[in-house]
Amino acid sequence: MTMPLTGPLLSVEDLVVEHRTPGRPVVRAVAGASLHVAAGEVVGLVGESGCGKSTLARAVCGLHGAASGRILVGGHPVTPLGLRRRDPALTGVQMVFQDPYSSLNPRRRVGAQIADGLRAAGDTAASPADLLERVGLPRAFAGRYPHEFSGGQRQRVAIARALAARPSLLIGDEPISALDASAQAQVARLMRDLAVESGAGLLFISHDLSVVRLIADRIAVMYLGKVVETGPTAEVWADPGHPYTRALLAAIPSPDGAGVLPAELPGDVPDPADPPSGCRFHPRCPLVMDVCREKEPGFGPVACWLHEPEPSSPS
Amino acid sequence: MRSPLARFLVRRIVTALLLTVGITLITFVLTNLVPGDPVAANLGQRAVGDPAIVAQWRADHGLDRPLPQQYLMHLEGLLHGDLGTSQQSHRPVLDDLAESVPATLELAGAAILVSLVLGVGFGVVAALRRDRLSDHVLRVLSLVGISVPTFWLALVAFYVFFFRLQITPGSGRIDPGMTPPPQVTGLYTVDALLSGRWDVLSSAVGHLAAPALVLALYTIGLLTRFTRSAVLEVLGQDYVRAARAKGLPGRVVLFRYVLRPALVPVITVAGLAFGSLLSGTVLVEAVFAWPGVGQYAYKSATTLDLPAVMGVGLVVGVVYLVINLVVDVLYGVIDPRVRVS
Amino acid sequence: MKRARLFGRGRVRRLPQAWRRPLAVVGTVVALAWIVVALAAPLLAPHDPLAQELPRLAPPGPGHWLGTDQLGRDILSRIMYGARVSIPLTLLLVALSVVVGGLLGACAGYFGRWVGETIMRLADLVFAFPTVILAMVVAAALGASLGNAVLAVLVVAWPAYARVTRGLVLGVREREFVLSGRLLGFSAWRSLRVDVLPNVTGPILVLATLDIGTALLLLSGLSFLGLGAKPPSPEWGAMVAAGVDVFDSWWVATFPGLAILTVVLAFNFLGDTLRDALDPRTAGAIKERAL
Amino acid sequence: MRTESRPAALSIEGLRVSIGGHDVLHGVDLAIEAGRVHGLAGESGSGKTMTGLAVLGLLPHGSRASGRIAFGGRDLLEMPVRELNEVRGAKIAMVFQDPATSLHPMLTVERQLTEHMRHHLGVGRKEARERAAGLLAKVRIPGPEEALRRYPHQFSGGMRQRIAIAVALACEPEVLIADEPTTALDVTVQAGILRLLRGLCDDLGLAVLLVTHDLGVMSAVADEVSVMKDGLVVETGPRGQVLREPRHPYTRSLLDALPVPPGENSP
Amino acid sequence: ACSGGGSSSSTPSGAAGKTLVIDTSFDLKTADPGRTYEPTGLIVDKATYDTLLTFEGSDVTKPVPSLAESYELSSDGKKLTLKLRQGATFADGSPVTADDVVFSLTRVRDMKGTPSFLLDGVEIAKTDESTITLTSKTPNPALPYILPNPALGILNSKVAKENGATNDPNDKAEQYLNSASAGSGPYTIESFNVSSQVVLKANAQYWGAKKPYYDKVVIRNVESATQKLNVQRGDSQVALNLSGDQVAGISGGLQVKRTASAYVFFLLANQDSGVSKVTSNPKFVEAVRKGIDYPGLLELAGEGSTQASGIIPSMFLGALPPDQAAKRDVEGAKAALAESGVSDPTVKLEFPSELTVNGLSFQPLAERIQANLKEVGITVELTPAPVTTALDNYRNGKEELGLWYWGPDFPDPSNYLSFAPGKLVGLRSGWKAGADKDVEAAADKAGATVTDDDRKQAYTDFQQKLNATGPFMPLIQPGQNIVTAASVTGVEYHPVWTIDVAGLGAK
Ligand SMILES: Nc1ncnc2c1ncn2[C@@H]1O[C@H](COP(=O)(O)OP(=O)(O)OP(=O)(O)O)[C@@H](O)[C@H]1O
Ligand SMILES: Nc1ncnc2c1ncn2[C@@H]1O[C@H](COP(=O)(O)OP(=O)(O)OP(=O)(O)O)[C@@H](O)[C@H]1O
Ligand SMILES: [Mg+2]
Ligand SMILES: [Mg+2]
Repeated sequence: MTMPLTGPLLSVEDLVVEHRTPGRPVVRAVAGASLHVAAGEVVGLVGESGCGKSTLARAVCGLHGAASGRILVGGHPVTPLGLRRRDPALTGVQMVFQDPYSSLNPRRRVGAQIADGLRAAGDTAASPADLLERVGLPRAFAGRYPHEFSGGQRQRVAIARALAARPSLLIGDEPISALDASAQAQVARLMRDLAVESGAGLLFISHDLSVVRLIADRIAVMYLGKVVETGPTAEVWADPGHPYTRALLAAIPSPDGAGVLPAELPGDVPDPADPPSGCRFHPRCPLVMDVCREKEPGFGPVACWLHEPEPSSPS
Repeated sequence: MRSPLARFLVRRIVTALLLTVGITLITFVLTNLVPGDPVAANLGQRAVGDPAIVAQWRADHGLDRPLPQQYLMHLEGLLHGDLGTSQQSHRPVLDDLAESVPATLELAGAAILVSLVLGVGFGVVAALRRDRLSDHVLRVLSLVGISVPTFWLALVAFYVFFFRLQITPGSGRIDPGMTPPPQVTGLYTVDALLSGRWDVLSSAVGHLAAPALVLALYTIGLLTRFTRSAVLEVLGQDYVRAARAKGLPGRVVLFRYVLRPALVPVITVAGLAFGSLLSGTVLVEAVFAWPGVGQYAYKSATTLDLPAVMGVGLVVGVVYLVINLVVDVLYGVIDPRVRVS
Repeated sequence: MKRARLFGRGRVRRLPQAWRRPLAVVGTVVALAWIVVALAAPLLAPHDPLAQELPRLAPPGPGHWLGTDQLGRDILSRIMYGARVSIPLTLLLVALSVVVGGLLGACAGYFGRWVGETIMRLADLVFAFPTVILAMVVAAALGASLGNAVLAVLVVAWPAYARVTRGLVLGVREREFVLSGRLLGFSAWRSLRVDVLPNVTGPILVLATLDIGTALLLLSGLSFLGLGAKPPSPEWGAMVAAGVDVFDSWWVATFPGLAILTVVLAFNFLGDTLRDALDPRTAGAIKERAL
Repeated sequence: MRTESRPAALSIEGLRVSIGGHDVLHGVDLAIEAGRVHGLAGESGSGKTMTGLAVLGLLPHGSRASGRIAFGGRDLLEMPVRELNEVRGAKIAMVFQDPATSLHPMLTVERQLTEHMRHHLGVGRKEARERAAGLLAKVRIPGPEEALRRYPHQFSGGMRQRIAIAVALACEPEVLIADEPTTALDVTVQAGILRLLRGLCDDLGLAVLLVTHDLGVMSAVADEVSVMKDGLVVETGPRGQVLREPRHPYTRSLLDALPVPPGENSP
Repeated sequence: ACSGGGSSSSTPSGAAGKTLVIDTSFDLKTADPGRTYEPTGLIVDKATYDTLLTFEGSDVTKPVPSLAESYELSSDGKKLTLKLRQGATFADGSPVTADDVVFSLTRVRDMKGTPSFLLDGVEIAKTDESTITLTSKTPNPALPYILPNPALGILNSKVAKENGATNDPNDKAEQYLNSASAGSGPYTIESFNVSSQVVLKANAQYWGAKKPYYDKVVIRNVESATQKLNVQRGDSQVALNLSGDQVAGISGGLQVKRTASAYVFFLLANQDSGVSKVTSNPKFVEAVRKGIDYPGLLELAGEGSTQASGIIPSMFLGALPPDQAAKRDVEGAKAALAESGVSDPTVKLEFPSELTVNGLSFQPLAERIQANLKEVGITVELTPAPVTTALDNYRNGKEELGLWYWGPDFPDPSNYLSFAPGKLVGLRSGWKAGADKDVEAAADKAGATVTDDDRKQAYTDFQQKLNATGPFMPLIQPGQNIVTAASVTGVEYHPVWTIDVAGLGAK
């Protein structure tokens, strides 16, 4: 595995993020996850619902404080967003959210909202219409209100607004899952193309592995607050290392008309407030060993005792 | 092992107690803002002229101390169950309240009972007959209900029913000359029932009817509206559709599947409505000469009877606390998610 | 929840439908009529509302359609002039409540923490107290006058707005466009102003419309108790109170009461329809307010 | 390739539905056979759910339906509510999209499983309870006896959907309408539910109408596939044919939009 | 359905359990005679306590014996000797003794309660077991007229002392005396609530010749408007506070007793220039006096009311004849206003907002005065306030203009000397001692005269001077309208205790 000499654009090390609700046990939504995104690289983050993908993404943007661990963007530590303006050094991280209906302010024209992005980047040359054009929408749409757009179009506007801020890292938190099947692939491709074109990194979160496979250079699989496997998409797809990744891939039904039932993974994602001991996956793992029940595999790129690295090479 | 419900209740009680302290503080501050000197209000004309007596009176009532200390004294008294002595009636405020509070509770209780029965009933009917004539009629009527000025309605009702039609009895809680039933709860209807005094019971119910209905009109309107929208909301839920898909008869679906969840917001509103009933009593009690806490509050507030006003504040706080607890417990009874989890 | 929204939400497009509802039409017509009466009272009123020259306690009849009061003043004229007292004051009161409660609630919702806690606990305190009794004590403390009555009602009215606004702000605060704004470098204030507040005003205005009735009831209730309007102001609540003394002359109390009823009803009709039309979900937020 | 062997358990002919004066279905034709899974695909808003609801007479307030829904020789649309109630749950059952909302949050699982059983089958409390435990075991809920006493919120999403399926199966219906039963679930959980449905269909000879917008799911379990667009069925046929050689351009466009080209094999 | 519990059960003449229901707007603080001063309290105490002397019916010109058999006033007017009646007993059967009398009267004086002024400067002594002497330093010819005041009711001193009665302001007996009575009157207190109702029951062992007629008397706190409805429906038998307007429409089968009451409504204009530069101007006062439409006010007060020509009500010795009453003169008022040098004056008129006197509210009067003075060119701003707050300002002499009433503490003109400069009411209008020597002298003279004719002359003179230059404008004496069921007998209005419950019977 090679790493750019300059160091990764985004590096998340042993990140722990907790949700505290009064009267309830602390939910450790991200429990020591590590992740890297290089400039110009597209990383797909996949995992089951509730495994902590959104929480991780929000932490990277500073929308959530970290309980421990480190988040560096371009070498700059991410600080939680308070009442004051966001640190200008951090406006290089922008996010596109899941719900196209709440990702735009219904009371403002989309042009004005895109202009906010331009202002954040100090960009006086470009106009909102230019950005609309880049995401494939007519220039004239800048004067419209969000309710005049379809879901897919809104998501394009949201992307345009994020891009206007000239991000070095773009995060998409399931940006396509609320869209019609026909729009999903289009929007995903658009996001990838625009990010790569502008030299930014893209962290693309989805539970839809087929889309991730289509656009991601690298894939990171998350399970119950931890990244259990990372690797180049094709490699992971062809030869998933972690039993969870395997199960995940096998569960995708393919629309080939062959009538093959997907493979089932028994059980559900455990409660992050009360995770199992040892390897977090062991209660559902078909290949569980004794060591899995006791010790957590704290290594990568495949965090599984089956893939324990040779003790010689510390990275 | 403390269940989540118990923990929840403990938290609510603590909050409510803090609120009560807050209420006493507010009433204390407010009553001290009132222009006018309680000394003049409470001492005889001549005595006011005698500085020694005034000073003595002030000292007796702790009015010579700084305000914070007066407040602490007041709180300390509360802890010992001493609400002070009313400057107007010269009786312990507790005794005054013991007389007036049951009267108001009887009135407000009757009103809330009527409102719950009628309001929920109308609301359910309106929701089930949505967009039909009966729904429209009920909606308009419920709006009228919440729009009528209570004080005016009380007057009109009194004039029409008592004076013109002569179907309701006059002022007070029972017929004059009738001896109240032996005090157990202080609610004449209940006490009469307990002691088997049927004449008193019928008299008490008769006297209660008009003011309670006047008072209830607003809450009936309110509850009709909320029940209607709550039932409609529940009717739109998947689990109701699922229940209907199971082929259960409409009655079963309504009573087992719809009403229960619909009651959750209705209970909240009913709890709040009880508070508004207590407010309404101030206006209604005056017209019907009902010897309740509303009249007492009005009289105390206008005569600057500090201990009495603070006593009323406290009672009201406690009633609020109790209602909140009742509402919370009902939540737990209705919704297992509060109980278990 | 992968596909949360089944249908688009055409808030704006549904508004005109509101006007197709008869209740809204009745409400609007009556409210407008009252506003016209208030504005044109000097032209419409047959008599000087303060002149005490007519026969006393004359029943409704030609000459004075709604009769005269104890002092020989024309009740119809007084009611018309009363609209100039009650309606603007009520509107002012509601506006003040919206501003005070809305701002406090927005701060509580957006900034959370101790600011919010303090504000909301204060609101709880006021909520724990029956409105009329609290308003009564406040009015008694400040002295009887309409201005003070408005203040007294304001004291009891703002928490409802604070609560609702806070609830709405809490909801909107987590909406993704607000977060996007923050990510683009909006300060908290700008975010509140640009992204949050405009998106909570709709429901709050609906609540305010619904609240006009309640506010008028409360204000006139205070006047009825003698804690509001000063004589000889033709305030409706005070007029009802004057009718108490002369029970037999039913017209003295009846007509001002009907005036209150119609105004309150008109605004309730309006508010009800607006609420249905704008967003059925705010019903939940509004239920916080009883009386 | 269509086999005309068995008679349709349920057939929908020319179903039209309008809601509030707005037409949403313009004449839907569908036939569902016993022992087979009939997949109904189509984009959002095409009327899949409305078709399913129309069968049970559960259309939203203000709807009108016309056409014919034949079941056991009778037209369900013509049936009075009382008789329709005898069909609902007993002969035709339905599973909804979101298990989090389709189970009543305030009633125990036992209650929800046995109430209609006792109503339709006239069995006693005890027997109903035993049957319920058996059903839960059948849909593979661990500790069925104990699970009966719990409330829906104490189960995970996948388990809730299994319970919802158990509820639907309680009276041994002939037809099961499943409206996107897996959309709210994760893929790994979805696989289990699909297997369960397929098994039930094969073992009990149930006729299943499976509504979904996921062509992968369709391909995995459906025997027949119908594709809807704008309130009309545009194409019907055996799974292999519709997914591999679609006749209607709309079906083709659906397939083209998929991120992974059809035919390409998973690892 | 709810009509069953109606009012039928309280027929007054039913054979068993005769109950009388009296409706009145409560002005009640206590039933302790030593503290009582309010009208409702006086009704209660009149029925439950006997006094040394009393009045017969409504005749207040001659005190008659009660617990005292006879009385004698020394010729210098300083010493009153009373002979106690033998055989009078308290409700518990114990005899009324001279010690009880001394204790009761001393208690009133020294406890400094509201009525203590009645005995200011009076020495109370027992000469023997049946003789009491009351000695004053200055001539006190009013004393026999004061003694009938129910506040001077005689307590059973033993019972009272057992319950905390003392002879100083630390007295603690009030609470007890509010729950039970310790007097010798025809009725005893069964229950007592200052805000809702008082129930009296007959004293079966009453010593007097005239036994109580009713077994039970319920005195309820009812707004005057409601009183009318109640009495018309037969829900009550006596309504005490109906205004003239309310009585006007009264119908069928009821008796109406109309008399002018002894209450005098008056307007005061503050003479303290620190309080108001305007009202302390004598010409301004004149303008107000001339500007008021007295018949117009009378109209509001309704039938039975009369214009007050002076501060002393018409039924008392020394009252001014009606022809000396002030008259309206708008031109004169305007002229006076012009002379006063204040232009477009605006003054505040304070009055108690919720108080009614015999069903008459202050507000319509104030509104009419406001309208009257507007014609003169004086802008009056009305500032109603709850009694307590208003009283506070009034008693402290802080009101610019005040609308108040005076009810006699005892039916003697000397009570009205309080209106002189430097005296109780005089001070309330900022009229300090020495502000008007002339009036002061007239007052002093009136206070010191003893014989009736001289007193009449002196009080007339005092009032004429007061009307000419004083800050008070007597307005009206509202009617006292007592409405009763046809069956009730013995209804008499009394200026001090309104009505003697024990005097009521039934046909
Ligand atoms: N505000 C919150 N308070 C408490 N717990 C939370 C909060 N937000 C998320 N969680 C919990 O944290 C865990 C991770 O949530 P997160 O939203 O990050 O998951 P996710 O992977 O994004 O899931 P999905 O695919 O459903 O979006 C879940 O168990 C969730 O219940
Ligand atoms: N309650 C309703 N009131 C009015 N129109 C409705 C209602 N429910 C559905 N519709 C309309 O009916 C049409 C068909 O909706 P339906 O829910 O059947 O679509 P669907 O194919 O199930 O879509 P999805 O895949 O989103 O579930 C849509 O145009 C929708 O807008
Ligand atoms: Mg997420
Ligand atoms: Mg659907």
